[in-house]
Amino acid sequence: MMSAILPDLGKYAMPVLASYGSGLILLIGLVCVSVWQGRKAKAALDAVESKDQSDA
Amino acid sequence: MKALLLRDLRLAFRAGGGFGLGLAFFLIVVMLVAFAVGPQAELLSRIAPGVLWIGALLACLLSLDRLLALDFEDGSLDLLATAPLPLEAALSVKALAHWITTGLPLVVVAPALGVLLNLPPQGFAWITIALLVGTPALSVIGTFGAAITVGIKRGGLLLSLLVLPLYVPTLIFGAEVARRGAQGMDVSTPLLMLAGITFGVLACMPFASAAVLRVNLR
Amino acid sequence: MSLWKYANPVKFLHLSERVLPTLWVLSIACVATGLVWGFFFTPDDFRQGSTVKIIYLHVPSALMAINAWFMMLLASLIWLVRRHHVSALAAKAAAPVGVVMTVIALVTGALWGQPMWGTWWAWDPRLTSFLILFLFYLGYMALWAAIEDPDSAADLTSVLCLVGSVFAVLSRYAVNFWNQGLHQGTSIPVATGERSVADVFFVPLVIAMIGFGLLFLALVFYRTGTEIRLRRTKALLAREART
Amino acid sequence: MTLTVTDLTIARGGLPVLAGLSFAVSKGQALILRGPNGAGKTTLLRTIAGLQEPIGGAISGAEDQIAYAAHADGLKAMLSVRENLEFWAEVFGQDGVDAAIKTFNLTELGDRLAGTLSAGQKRRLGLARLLVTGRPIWVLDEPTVSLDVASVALFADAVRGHLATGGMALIATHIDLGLEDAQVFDVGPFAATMDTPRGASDEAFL
Repeated sequence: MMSAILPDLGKYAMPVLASYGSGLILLIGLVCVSVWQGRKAKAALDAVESKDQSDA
Repeated sequence: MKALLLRDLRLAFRAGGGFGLGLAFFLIVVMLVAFAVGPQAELLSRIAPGVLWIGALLACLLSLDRLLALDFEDGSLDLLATAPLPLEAALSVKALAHWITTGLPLVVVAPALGVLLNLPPQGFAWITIALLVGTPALSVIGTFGAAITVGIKRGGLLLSLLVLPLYVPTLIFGAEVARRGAQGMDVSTPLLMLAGITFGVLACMPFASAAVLRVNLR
Repeated sequence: MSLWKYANPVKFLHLSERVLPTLWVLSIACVATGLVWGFFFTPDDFRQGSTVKIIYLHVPSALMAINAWFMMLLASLIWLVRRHHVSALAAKAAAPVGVVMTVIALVTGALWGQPMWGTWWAWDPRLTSFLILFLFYLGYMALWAAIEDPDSAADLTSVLCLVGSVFAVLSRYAVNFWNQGLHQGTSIPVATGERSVADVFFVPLVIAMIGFGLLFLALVFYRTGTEIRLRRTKALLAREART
Repeated sequence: MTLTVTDLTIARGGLPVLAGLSFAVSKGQALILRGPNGAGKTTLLRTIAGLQEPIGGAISGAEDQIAYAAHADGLKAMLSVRENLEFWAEVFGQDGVDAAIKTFNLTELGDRLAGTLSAGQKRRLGLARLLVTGRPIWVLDEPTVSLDVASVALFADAVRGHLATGGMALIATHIDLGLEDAQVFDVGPFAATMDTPRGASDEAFL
């Protein structure tokens, strides 16, 4: 079933798939963590700024 | 400068146990390695140069976090920074004091521990020379690490993380001198590189150390 | 002179808001194209079999692992000389990206090494250098995390980056020397980018490399923006506490 | 020779604390700094001592002229009273250790380890250090902490002696030292306000 999608990797299927798997997981993880941190920072800043405005 | 050197040495002897602690640690490392890898003389003699270098590295690291932290806590560093002595010179002197209390004793006893590790006879001179040339660099680089982490609470672990990678070139060339010497090979290239690193570090590192210390004092 | 105006945090945020969408799309498109092309549409190497496909992850990530450190070095120098806050924060933002790139390079290297050399890890000079680079990244990030005052942290990490760069180069030579000294003449077939790579492998590899470069840029832009916002939040709160 | 501070703005932790400070101290004069806790007196003294950079304004006449003493005395517990002083005397290229010991009434404690002294005795030793620096400008941060009345008088005498020989003193303190013609400078009115401009690193992000 898998062979329909994946090319024939021969006897080296494990290392190749593991490489792509781990590489992609790390990359996607990095992007997700960055975006999550960015969102959090933005929200925190917005909260402080809006409080600033209501004070002034 | 002499005053600072004498003070640091005197303090090391009165409070820190002087040469004793570093040496005891060095001995224990060597002994534990022997226990860990087994008593085969042939194997021990092959790894002896490396073990002695690792022991020197760790013994040096052990006392680094107290090198500046004590002076920082009691305010001496603030006062030294306002004294006529340039901070670069003060840090060089402190590194020298550190080397005299930890590096130099290790150089002296390394041959004795070489016996425990079945170091081949022709290796004794070279391990001593390698340590003599290389350990000053360990103290000077360590002073930089101590200066960068001086304001940080529980900076000891961070200090190791920062300093140990900086020790890599010294370790590689130093151990290579000792290993080649033990095998009766030509040591001139690694010895020159080791001396080059030590002199380069002696000349440049105090400026970096003083720069980071000034940042930490402000 | 005009480039320096983006050293102002607000201007930088505006700039990054303008270019980031394009950068994200381009970089993800390039990475995806390079990897999909490499994975599905390249032939196996006659000697290395399908493991050659690992190159599309391994080489670009290794490239960016080193370039990220260069970028941090440059940014640190700019901070030390010109005191532009954005520069210091950009260096801080780049470090985690560099770490991930280094880890990808190491992991894929190990996975590639296992079938080719028969071992997960060999103390090959190049691999060893990456391990050392990884430690430098960790130390650099740990130092950022340990220091409270942002200006002191920027100063200290910048000096560390400078000193670390010198020692990284020294280590590279030392490691070369060390391994050669140990086993004379053993050469491990590490694929070194274009030199040994035929054209069929070359085009997707270049696309992947460009993609990783763009992705690095996008991440650094985005993360620098995050750092600026965090810093601004802190500054606003501190001002509030004062009044 | 005069210590002149012109339009000085100083920051602590990236935020300006004092702004627009100007004063001058000339030979034989003492200046007492007053102000509530957290006003920035310590920061001001550290800036004048050269331990941190001001974010605006100028300090002249301070270079290599200053003996600084702060909350921490920089004493080594494992050195004797005399050894502590001898060390600093040598660092500053001076002698006069005996005179300093006598001035602060430490003669009987000369050979005791500094670590065994009481807090007040330590303080006296820390202040005796000023005498062996040979520096004309004393910059002192709360010098009388943990001193008893008699010791404060000793200290005031030492300051008077220093001023009489053409020295200067800049002292942050809350108590009255009984220095006859010392000027008093209140830093309170110079507290940095919301619109204190420039320099502090947070500024770039506001």
